[in-house]
Amino acid sequence: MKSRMLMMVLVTAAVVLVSWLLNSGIVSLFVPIAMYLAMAQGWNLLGGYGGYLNLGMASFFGLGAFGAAIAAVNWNQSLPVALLVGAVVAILGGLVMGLLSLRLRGAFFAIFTFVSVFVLEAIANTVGITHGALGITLPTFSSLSYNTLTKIWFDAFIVLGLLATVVVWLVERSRWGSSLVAIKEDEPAAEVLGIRTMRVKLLAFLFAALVGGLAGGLYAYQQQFIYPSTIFTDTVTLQVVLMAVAGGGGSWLGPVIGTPLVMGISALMRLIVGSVVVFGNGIPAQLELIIYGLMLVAVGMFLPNGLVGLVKRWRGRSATPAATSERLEARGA
Amino acid sequence: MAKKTWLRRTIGLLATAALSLGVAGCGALNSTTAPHHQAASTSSKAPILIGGTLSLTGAFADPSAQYKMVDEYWANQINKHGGLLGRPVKLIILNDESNPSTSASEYETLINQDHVNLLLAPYTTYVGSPDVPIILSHHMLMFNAGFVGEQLFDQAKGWMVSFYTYQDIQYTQNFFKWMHSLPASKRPKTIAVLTDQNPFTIADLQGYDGQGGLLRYAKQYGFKIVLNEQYPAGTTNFDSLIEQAKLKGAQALVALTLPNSGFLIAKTVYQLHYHPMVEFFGGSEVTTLPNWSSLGAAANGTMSTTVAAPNQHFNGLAQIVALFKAHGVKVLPSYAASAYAALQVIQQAVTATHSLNQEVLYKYVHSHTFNTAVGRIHFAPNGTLPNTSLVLQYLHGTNVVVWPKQYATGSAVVPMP
Amino acid sequence: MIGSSAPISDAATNNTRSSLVMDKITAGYHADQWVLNGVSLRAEPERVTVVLGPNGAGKSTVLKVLYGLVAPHAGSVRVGDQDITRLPPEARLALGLAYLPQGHSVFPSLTVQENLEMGLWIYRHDRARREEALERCFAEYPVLKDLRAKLAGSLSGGQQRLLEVARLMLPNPTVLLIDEPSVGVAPNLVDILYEHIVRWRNQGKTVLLVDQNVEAAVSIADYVYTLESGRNRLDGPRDEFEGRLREVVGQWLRLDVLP
Amino acid sequence: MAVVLTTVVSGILLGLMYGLTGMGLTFTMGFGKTMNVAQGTLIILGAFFALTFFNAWHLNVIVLVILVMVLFGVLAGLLNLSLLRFLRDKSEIITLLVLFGVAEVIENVTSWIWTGNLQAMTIPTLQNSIQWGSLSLPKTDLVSAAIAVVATGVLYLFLQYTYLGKAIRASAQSDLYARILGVNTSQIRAIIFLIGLVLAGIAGVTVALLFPFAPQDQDQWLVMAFIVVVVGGIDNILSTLLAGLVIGVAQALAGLVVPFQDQNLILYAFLAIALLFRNNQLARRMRSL
Repeated sequence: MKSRMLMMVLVTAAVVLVSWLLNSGIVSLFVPIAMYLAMAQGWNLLGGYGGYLNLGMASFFGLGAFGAAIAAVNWNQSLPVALLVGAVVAILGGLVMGLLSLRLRGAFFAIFTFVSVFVLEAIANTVGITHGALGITLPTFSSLSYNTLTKIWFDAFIVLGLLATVVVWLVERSRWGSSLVAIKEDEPAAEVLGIRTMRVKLLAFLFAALVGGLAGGLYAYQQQFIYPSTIFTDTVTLQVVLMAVAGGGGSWLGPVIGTPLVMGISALMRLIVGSVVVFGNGIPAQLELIIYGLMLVAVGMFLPNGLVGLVKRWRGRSATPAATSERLEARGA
Repeated sequence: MAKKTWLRRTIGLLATAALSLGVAGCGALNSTTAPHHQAASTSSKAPILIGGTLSLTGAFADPSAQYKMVDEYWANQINKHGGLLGRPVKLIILNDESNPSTSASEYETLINQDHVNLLLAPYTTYVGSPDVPIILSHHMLMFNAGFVGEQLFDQAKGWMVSFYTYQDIQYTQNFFKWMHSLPASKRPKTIAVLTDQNPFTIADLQGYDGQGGLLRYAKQYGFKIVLNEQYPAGTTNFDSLIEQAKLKGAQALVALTLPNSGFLIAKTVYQLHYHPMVEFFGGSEVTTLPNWSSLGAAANGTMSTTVAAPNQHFNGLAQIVALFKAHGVKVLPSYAASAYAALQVIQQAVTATHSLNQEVLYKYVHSHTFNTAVGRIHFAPNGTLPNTSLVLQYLHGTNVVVWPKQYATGSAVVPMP
Repeated sequence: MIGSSAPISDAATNNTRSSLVMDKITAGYHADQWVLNGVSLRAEPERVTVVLGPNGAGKSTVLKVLYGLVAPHAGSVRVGDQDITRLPPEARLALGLAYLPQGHSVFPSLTVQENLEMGLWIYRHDRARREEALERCFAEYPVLKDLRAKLAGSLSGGQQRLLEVARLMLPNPTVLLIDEPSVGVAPNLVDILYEHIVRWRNQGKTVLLVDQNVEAAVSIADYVYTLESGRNRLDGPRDEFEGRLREVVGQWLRLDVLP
Repeated sequence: MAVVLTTVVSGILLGLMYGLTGMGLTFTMGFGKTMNVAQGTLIILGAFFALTFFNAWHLNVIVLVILVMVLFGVLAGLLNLSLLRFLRDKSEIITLLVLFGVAEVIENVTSWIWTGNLQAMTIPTLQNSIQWGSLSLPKTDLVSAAIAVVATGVLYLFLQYTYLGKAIRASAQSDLYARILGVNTSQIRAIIFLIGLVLAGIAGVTVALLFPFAPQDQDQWLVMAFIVVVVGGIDNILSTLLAGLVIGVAQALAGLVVPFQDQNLILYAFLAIALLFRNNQLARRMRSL
């Protein structure tokens, strides 16, 4: 166990180191990948392992962003304190949302979390503390060059992403992880087995809130200017879900594969569409998003367990429901 | 777990990470390496690269498509006549998907990978604002025909020059001047203001200090605000607001809107038989939108602003009007003239200085006057232009310029028909 | 002596018209763990055939395969001379099969009348037949006629059971597949059903009953099959089981249900 | 007083239309156990169909509705053949992911064909209002409310009194028990999906009648449909219509009582309350989803 943790630290250190050797222009391309890796991993516990379709990642992201921005601007706090405030706000939001919604099953949980994004947008647009629809401009770090800042943001996001990955990896091997899987397979049965389902789900939901909140806080600093409708937007949520599911929800490796893959493909498509356009009567730009949509469809139809599932199938390893419940019983859950 | 598995797993992880980074990296680089090589070559035939992003998909797809049309028209014209400095011009317009962070990362690509020579701005403040620190850090001049925002221009310290003849805060300035110029008997005294909850329209209402924008102009020109309400984006029912405006006896209705609520407000005003003397839309130039006419009678008499109207005989304006006519767009959109003006200034500055050096161009554009499709322009130190917006009234399917007087093509119908 | 899962001989009866045969059926969800592994059995008219087995032996899956709710991986199902292995439930209904699932299968927010009409879904295009069947039903169960405008969910347990039985018999089936009548149902309601089963047998129908209530089921059985882990174990006529019921069942099935 | 009256009446008329936007979703969720997140884009697509037919042939509203219904029927058939058949045994998350993909495709095909421009459909004969005392009743609002009421009524009668309608209700309560009685439930699901889509199309016509619209507006209508479904529940289409009406009136009145900008908050607060009250009922119902 220790050696693996060491390995994770080494990998993180290596990635951080590499980022300082590269051109900041290239690093800037990876900033969103690192951010979404963290978010997808945050989503993964409840969404991937627990099978609860959380469509509210943008809510946590936005609470974190506005929490940090308010702390930084209204209360003149330093960056670490602001990030902490953002995380706390996101967790409190997660607690309220979780207590309200985690008793709902299936589609209604999804609807609740989906609508929460719009509710928070409406609140942020209206209350004074967020400066309403006018948005908040965060303090700049004028002593640092833009290039240096780009690398710092990348490193911050990637460290967050890798930490989240480690947590998910640990949870996967814990009783908490097995309980989540049991909930996904058969929640009433899990209850009968004595799993305190509400607590298990709530903790996973709060993990999503924590990671989403931290990512949002960092994003606010990175963007410098945020306002409600840029932050509370369902595209953030959908990206997160796609990345996690395409890679393989319910596996710590899923988001690690899915995030760069999805972001890479969409960057590629943007450039293809963009460059073809230059030669005259280009292909319509909508094609790019049509392909994106078809990708969602294809993943759902052919890769229901993501790329990780595909690889597992090749190796002939299949996690059958029986296997999981056996594991659960063996643990005496 | 056996050590072997552990090792294999870790290697697997690293390989996957490397592979996926590779996929993303190549994706980002592949299609842009070609122009890069061309730019690096010393051949005098190497094209001048002009880059920028536009929202080819998403919420701002349509205006963006028309920007692109102007850009491509200009590039074709230039290339037909021997290019710029004897070199062909090549446009690299990337799709930012109406998404600010996508736009930001693409400006990085344009500057770092494509090594573009000149930069155009994306469409709208929402998408463009995160690009400002990027161009500033690279000391690249941004020719901005795409968005406004007094604060952003201050932040850019002159590295961004505007081709809009008014900024967000000034949206309603000339409208109030025009109202003030009306004879007392025809002048509304009370106004109702409806404002979309969007940073841009809020700035339009109250500036950045809470007292600027419309609030200041109304006070300055002596109009009384009897109703001042904000509404959330996506509002579907304006009936109660319009009824209140009626009830409070507002003689003028000023709506600071984005296009969609602008349509709905105009429709509601008509349906609820509210007859203000003046119905003005500030915040987006709704009356120059392609489908404003589809509102039928509800559109008649509504007012808005624009940067240039065909009758102004500005340099190149007629060509742009003809271009849009050829594409079946009858009313010239505001941004088309701005888009063309940006390219005209590029052309004039590059030709005059014989240089693509950003510092040289910076000095030149800030010290000269340019003859463009939005008029003879001279930039303020922060890169903005003095407010020379035109006030329009939409009458029987056409936009009549009613202010300022020297460009007026007709007189306003007050009270509105 | 009790036979052991011998192949079923056609000589057993001349009446093959409505006999139901399951031949070496393999079925389930995962290739490595089939629920049924080559199960064969046969149910004859004028007999109650009972399938017994411990939990997870695959008893209910037998009925689902027979009725077309689970597609078998291998093997065949025949009714009379006709191979029905691949037919959907609708077609099996038309051939005279009917299935009574476990628990309460009425549609609670449909009225009694509507519930009965659903029982005649396969005759939805044959109005005359439907009316005739309903009339017959109301004649047999006048209480349902009085209740017909009520929501099924508002009926008492006994009335609901009656409704289920009436609905089951509406298309006039010849082969009845009955799944765990004693699971999750009050004992008096189970008795109602057992009475019906005996009556149907006497009317010449083929009854295949899957049950956990071993004692009660065997008491009305004519022939008994036992399953264990998805395979046939022992089978034989009721007489041969009756005397040694406790011993046999206790030993083979390791069940705790017997006193 | 006149303000209150106008507000309430316009709330009622718009509210009926809101109910209609949620109807398709109620139907696919309540009866088909599928949360159709493409509802918003389908509504917008319906609006574009209506606009196109109107601009081409100046048809009257009834003909528009019928044409859109036919086209949406065909669309539902195609979607069912190509995708939905294969989704029956997939998990909820996967179904949603696929439907989000479908929504993305439809939205962008719409924007490709009709551009991202804001559109408005103005039918000259419906442009003005009927004046009734101090009350102005916009004809478009009246017509769309009537469409909502008629569509709901027809659907209600269909479900209540036809054999197919009864089978739909029966399979909504238990897919298995309906199958046991010989109902081909995968056909029933296809029909449910078709009806849900056709309802989205009809809602689209009312959107075109009442509002300016663009392909990217779909979110707004998806959220509205969700709210209507949560408030109205998924058991009964009449309560869906009622929920829309209540939401319409609440939203309109909220604009008078609180600052107008807070009206959405009132709406959401309302939603939260509805959710708390319905929590148990929904939880129970959704267990079977």
